[in-house]
Amino acid sequence: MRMLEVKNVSKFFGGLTAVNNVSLKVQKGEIFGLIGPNGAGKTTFFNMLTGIYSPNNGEIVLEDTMIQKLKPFQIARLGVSRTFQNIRLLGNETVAENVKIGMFRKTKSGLISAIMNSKSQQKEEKFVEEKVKQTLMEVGLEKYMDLNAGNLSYGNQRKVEIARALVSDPKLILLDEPCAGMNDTEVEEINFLVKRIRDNGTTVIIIEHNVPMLVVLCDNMAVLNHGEKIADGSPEKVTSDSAVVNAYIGSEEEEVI
Amino acid sequence: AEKSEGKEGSKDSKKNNQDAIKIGWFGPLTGPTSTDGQISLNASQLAVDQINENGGINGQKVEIISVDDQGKPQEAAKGVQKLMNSDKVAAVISGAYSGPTLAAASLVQKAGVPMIVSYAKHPEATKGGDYVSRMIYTSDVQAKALADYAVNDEELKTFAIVYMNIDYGIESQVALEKEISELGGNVLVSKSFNMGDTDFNSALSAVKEKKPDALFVVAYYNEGASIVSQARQMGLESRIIGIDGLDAPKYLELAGEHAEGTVISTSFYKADEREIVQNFVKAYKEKFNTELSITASQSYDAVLAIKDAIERSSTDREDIAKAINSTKDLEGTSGSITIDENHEVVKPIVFMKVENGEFKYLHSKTY
Amino acid sequence: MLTIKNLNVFYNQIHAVKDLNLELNKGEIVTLMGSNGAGKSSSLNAISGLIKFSGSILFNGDEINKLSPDQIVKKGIVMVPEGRRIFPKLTVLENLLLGAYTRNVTNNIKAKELEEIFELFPRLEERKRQLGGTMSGGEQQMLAIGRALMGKPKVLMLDEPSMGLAPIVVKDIYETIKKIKGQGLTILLVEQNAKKALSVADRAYVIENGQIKYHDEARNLLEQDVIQKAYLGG
Amino acid sequence: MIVEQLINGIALGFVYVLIALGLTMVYGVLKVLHFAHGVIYMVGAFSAMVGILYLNLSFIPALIFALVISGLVGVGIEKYAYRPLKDVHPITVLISGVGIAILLQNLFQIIFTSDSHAFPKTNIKVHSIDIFGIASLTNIKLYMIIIGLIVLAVLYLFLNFTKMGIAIQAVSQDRKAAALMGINVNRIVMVTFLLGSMLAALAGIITALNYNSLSPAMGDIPGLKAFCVVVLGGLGSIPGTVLGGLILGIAEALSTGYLEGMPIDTNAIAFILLVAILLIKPSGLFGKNIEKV
Amino acid sequence: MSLLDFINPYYIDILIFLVINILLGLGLNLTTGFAGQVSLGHAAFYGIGAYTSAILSANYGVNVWISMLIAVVVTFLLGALLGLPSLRLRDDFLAITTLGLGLVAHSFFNNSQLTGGAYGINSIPAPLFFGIEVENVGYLLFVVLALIAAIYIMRKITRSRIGRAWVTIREDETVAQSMGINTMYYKVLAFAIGAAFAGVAGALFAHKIYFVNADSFTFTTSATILSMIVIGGLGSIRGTLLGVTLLYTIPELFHIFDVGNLLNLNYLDNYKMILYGLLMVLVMRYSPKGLIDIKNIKTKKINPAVKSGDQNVGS
Ligand SMILES: Nc1ncnc2c1ncn2[C@@H]1O[C@H](COP(=O)(O)OP(=O)(O)OP(=O)(O)O)[C@@H](O)[C@H]1O
Ligand SMILES: Nc1ncnc2c1ncn2[C@@H]1O[C@H](COP(=O)(O)OP(=O)(O)OP(=O)(O)O)[C@@H](O)[C@H]1O
Ligand SMILES: [Mg+2]
Ligand SMILES: [Mg+2]
Repeated sequence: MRMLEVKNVSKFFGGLTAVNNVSLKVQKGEIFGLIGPNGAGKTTFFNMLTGIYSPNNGEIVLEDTMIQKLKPFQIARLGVSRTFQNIRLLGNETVAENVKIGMFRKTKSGLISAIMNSKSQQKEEKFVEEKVKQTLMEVGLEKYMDLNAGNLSYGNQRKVEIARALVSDPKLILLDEPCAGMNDTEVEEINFLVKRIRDNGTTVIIIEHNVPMLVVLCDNMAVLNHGEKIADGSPEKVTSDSAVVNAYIGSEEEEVI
Repeated sequence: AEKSEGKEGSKDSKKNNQDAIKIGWFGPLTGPTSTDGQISLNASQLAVDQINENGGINGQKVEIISVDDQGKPQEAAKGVQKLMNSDKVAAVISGAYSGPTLAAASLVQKAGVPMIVSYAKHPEATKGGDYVSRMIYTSDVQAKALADYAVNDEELKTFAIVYMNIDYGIESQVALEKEISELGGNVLVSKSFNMGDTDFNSALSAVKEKKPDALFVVAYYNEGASIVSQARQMGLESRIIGIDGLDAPKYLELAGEHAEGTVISTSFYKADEREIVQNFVKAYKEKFNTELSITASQSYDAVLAIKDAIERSSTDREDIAKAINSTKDLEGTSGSITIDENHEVVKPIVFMKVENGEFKYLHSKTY
Repeated sequence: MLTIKNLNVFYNQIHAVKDLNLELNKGEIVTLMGSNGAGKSSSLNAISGLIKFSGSILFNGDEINKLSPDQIVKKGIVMVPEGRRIFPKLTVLENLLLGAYTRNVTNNIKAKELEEIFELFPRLEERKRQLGGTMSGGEQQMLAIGRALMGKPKVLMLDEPSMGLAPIVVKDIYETIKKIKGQGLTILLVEQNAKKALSVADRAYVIENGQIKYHDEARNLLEQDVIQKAYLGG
Repeated sequence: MIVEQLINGIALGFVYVLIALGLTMVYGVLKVLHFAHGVIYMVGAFSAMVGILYLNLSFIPALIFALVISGLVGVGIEKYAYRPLKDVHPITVLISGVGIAILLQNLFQIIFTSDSHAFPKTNIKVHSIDIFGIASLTNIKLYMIIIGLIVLAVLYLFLNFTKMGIAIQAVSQDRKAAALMGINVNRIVMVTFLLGSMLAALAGIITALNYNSLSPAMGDIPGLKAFCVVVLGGLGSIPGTVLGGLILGIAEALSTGYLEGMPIDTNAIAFILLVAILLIKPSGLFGKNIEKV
Repeated sequence: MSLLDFINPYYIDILIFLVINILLGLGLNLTTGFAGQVSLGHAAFYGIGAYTSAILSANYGVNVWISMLIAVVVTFLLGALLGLPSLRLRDDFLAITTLGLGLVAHSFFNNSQLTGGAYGINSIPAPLFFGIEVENVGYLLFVVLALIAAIYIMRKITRSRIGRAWVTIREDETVAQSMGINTMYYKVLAFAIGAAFAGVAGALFAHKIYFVNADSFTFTTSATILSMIVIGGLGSIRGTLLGVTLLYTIPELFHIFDVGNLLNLNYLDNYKMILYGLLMVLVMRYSPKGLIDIKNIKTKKINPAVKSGDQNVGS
């Protein structure tokens, strides 16, 4: 079953082609890996999926909805959430407040009910608090709930980001280098978390430079290079592709250690 | 003892004279227009000091209580409340521009406290009741005088007007256009500017192109001096005729040689040989060591009018108001002062011309 | 060469580095490892004079605690900061020349030094007129290292040079680090990627919650169980 | 008349350019909207007056004296009102600047009263120059344009071909990295304030000389317009600032010269223009706003 | 001073203008402090509110209560309209653009026929309550009621989901969008509500002072209000109450106690302004988050979890 289908999508910045005519398909319930050298266009690709950039041409279909012309908040409301390559938390707000923001798309109270402090608004707030607590427990951050997010370590901040994306039970979650700057043990934890997210029924697309990790984790992968897709398919197939090895992985993987 | 008290001014007279007659004053003491405010206050203070030296009003001392309106209506409103209610003044003098004066006017009318507007010209100021009257002629009267002078006396035909974009400026510009065309003259171009502007080249280029016989400068001295200087520098040779806003020593200082030949209308001139004027000029110079201007004369006369009114009635506010409204032929520094049924002043308008860096008296006439 | 004694760093209420002691000998590569937020960058920033700290830092026996960042650079301690921080609107060449900002040398010498850098990173020569901000992540990292080398440092500090880079680029960078070491520089390397770091380092310090937990020869640490578990994923 | 109005506009534009250049440079290194800049313009004019009137200097030494004083005032403002504010919301710095502006302006009002003063007599005689009979302008206006061009050329050379200039650029782009290159950031910021303040003072002196008038409030409107110019050009962009200043000067001259009966006045033209341009180009004429996500 | 002095209309006036300023400050704090949309042109909305109610009641004879209501609606709508640039512009660009809009509005007030140009609007009626003019103490009661309502509404909104959306937009717009927040809607809403507060303040001002002209709605007004709320503390209702009250009252005390005459100062008001400027610089320096944060200068809150160093789950 198709979760996402991208057809011939391109993005130009001035004279620069960041993403060039890329097509790919992601199935429901899979973990899909996206790799490629620096500047290959991976993050740009995510930005198009989430509406932050609109593609210069091509189509993006989420389940049955064309989303390439939608605004970011509209796409988010369709159930797509994401994390950012450079952590973007509200540093002066508590961890709980940060995660609450993730629930925004699931709530509705407007100006009038805010002023009236209506029943429905109170109920909604309660629901949000519970959901936030539950999600923080899932990522193991419940004890930091009331700390300012900016005071957490880098790794924990990444987890708050993931929690924020996760809290609203998205259909599709996009993770942009969730393991950057983490050591191998921390990587393992994220690994485990991603699997659990998938097992709860959310489709995952993940960008990472940690190839060994992705090989184990992903059901399918695609490789971008200079904005073009140069390979896709199963992890084994992709990582043994000679173009991929030349452009990205390098040939003598074992030598360094 | 009396004498030293007078010299000290109001600073500590408050303690000494519990039953002094209090006159409130408000005007700008800070902000860009504070020079006018300061001059106005000085002159009013001087008048009060002189009155006290000569035994007060009906034997009672007089005291000025001042508040700064910063040139803002809101501050004037608060200030006048303070004067009326905390200080319980018998009458108020506006040493302020139009905005603050108007804000204060509606309050004094409501509270029934007499007020004399010393130099603000907003037409509405005196219209809300019987408590506000004005020491300065209105823009309409001045425009009539200026048009008469230019078209009838000097036989000039074509004109340009550069006017400041405030009520006084607009009022004057509209009245000038009307009066001039009624007398058969022709206003070729009118350009407005904002208070605080320094560059008038664009407006003056437009004037120069039309080559008018005379340029009316409807401005206060700061901008007026710049306008006249820039006009001359760019080679505009028309006659320059100005309103009373130019009547200040600063105008001569700022415009320098370019001021030569400017004709202005005003209500006061220093060289007037009447004793009251000469006394005033001398005392002002002694006390404050600065040059005085029309603003000073207006504010001085405002105090005189209040004194005159109290002498003719009582210290009751309503009585004073009535008495002010019936002022007739009171001798002030700006001539013989009468207040008409519209609470406006009737007094002669003076024409002066700048010659050798000084204002020279031409003639005067009552309109 | 560089001796750090009882280094403490506070960010308001956060005690980020606690009584850190560290020693750097001439010509060696020392790596400072530790998980996220352990205090690695804070330590380097303190040495560079970028942040306030307490404790003492000796360089060739002289105290440099009180010096400002520019004075420390003049002493010969240069850092390649986390996230590269090249000047995005200056060209590659201008970026490199800024590396030599503190040194009063003739243009001829500078040109010669540039040649050396270009030998190390041929890619930079190809792109020398390009604006720094338009380079890819890996290229920017090369530029950052090249720029630091233009300062002719005696001690080079590298903060996570491999972060967010493609594996192939990481390899390149580590090749370079080895080459630089060959030229006799003293290097303090901060890395998350413990395997990589230990593969080039002579000695290693492991920092946890702002404190040094272990300190040993690199090859010894590689084998230790605790290290394996905490940093090498098993 | 159109030629004359264009020249009026260009001369006026160069005054805006001079004030705005300093503002742009300061924005570059500190990323703050320096609200006390307009006051420096005023300080410059008054210092020149004091130099001539009370120190009996002739014009050029008085000019230099004024530039030095204003430069120092600028440096002082940075040191005491801006530098202590690190890692705070930019609006905090802005308010501090507003505070300094209020303080200095009132100080000058106490010393010099709020009135206008004539600029002291100098041996520079104002006269008008005829250009082929199609326009005329005063010699000072011509100087204004020439000085503007010279300043621009010098500034361009300084920023692009001197070590200090490149260092200023480096600090504008990344303070921390600049420090790591061995650049003494505080000193660079200081130099920038010094230069920027001198430019503003120069504009103030030329204006006071040309219009033979100076007052403590003289910097208010030009200061605000300089902000407009800086933003119009794309904050921190020098070519943008130059273009923005000239556009503004010309727009004002033409609107005063040709428009009648508008429901707004000349001073508002600047901002109408600003809003219009920003709505088309949200980061100003020369601004780049690449937000990398 | 006797008790009677305190119901002196002068003191009542001081309080009324204080409350009006607080209302202004609250509105700006909502737009700038809570939603992060820096506005240097708040006086425009103050003016629009004042002129709308003034023109309707003085020139068209509309009942004052109704004209005030209309003024609030008009400022709300114009606030939304003038907030539109915030959709395209950020931070400093927005700050200067709003500064510009403020000056354009001032220029409009001062030149347009509609607003009486430089003459302003005169003879604005006071509101009537069962046929009696609401003045002095009555008016004070009325403005205080308006203030209480405003504070209540502001608290409720800022603590709701809308407040959360604003904070997110303030801190990171991209994140806000990605979390499903319609940033356009909420930014415009922040401007509109902030403007409506200013509209209330403006209308109250007009019917208090009976005369409006452009002088009351200058850049200085905007800058002063902004200073007051920043000095009080952005994003804090109590901060606004504190900041406005303090900065408003200090100069007033100079007048009440006639300091100028006591100290024999000629330029008293300049000294007052110097003090004011100095205060701004010092507060920003020693308590950059405003006076409301002043307790944090000495006693930094110590967070036990952090202090114990137990912060790395990973290790
Ligand atoms: N807003 C933008 N404006 C101009 N160029 C951009 C913009 N965003 C991205 N680019 C350029 O597009 C190209 C692709 O960038 P992108 O961030 O998508 O790479 P990436 O694959 O995520 O790389 P990395 O692994 O380093 O994160 C790069 O050359 C980048 O500089
Ligand atoms: N500017 C700052 N303000 C407040 N806390 C900070 C700041 N910088 C760092 N910290 C905190 O100090 C601690 C150490 O941070 P540091 O950046 O030195 O860690 P690190 O070892 O370099 O981590 P990483 O591997 O993630 O780069 C962390 O808890 C971090 O949250
Ligand atoms: Mg990326
Ligand atoms: Mg680090």
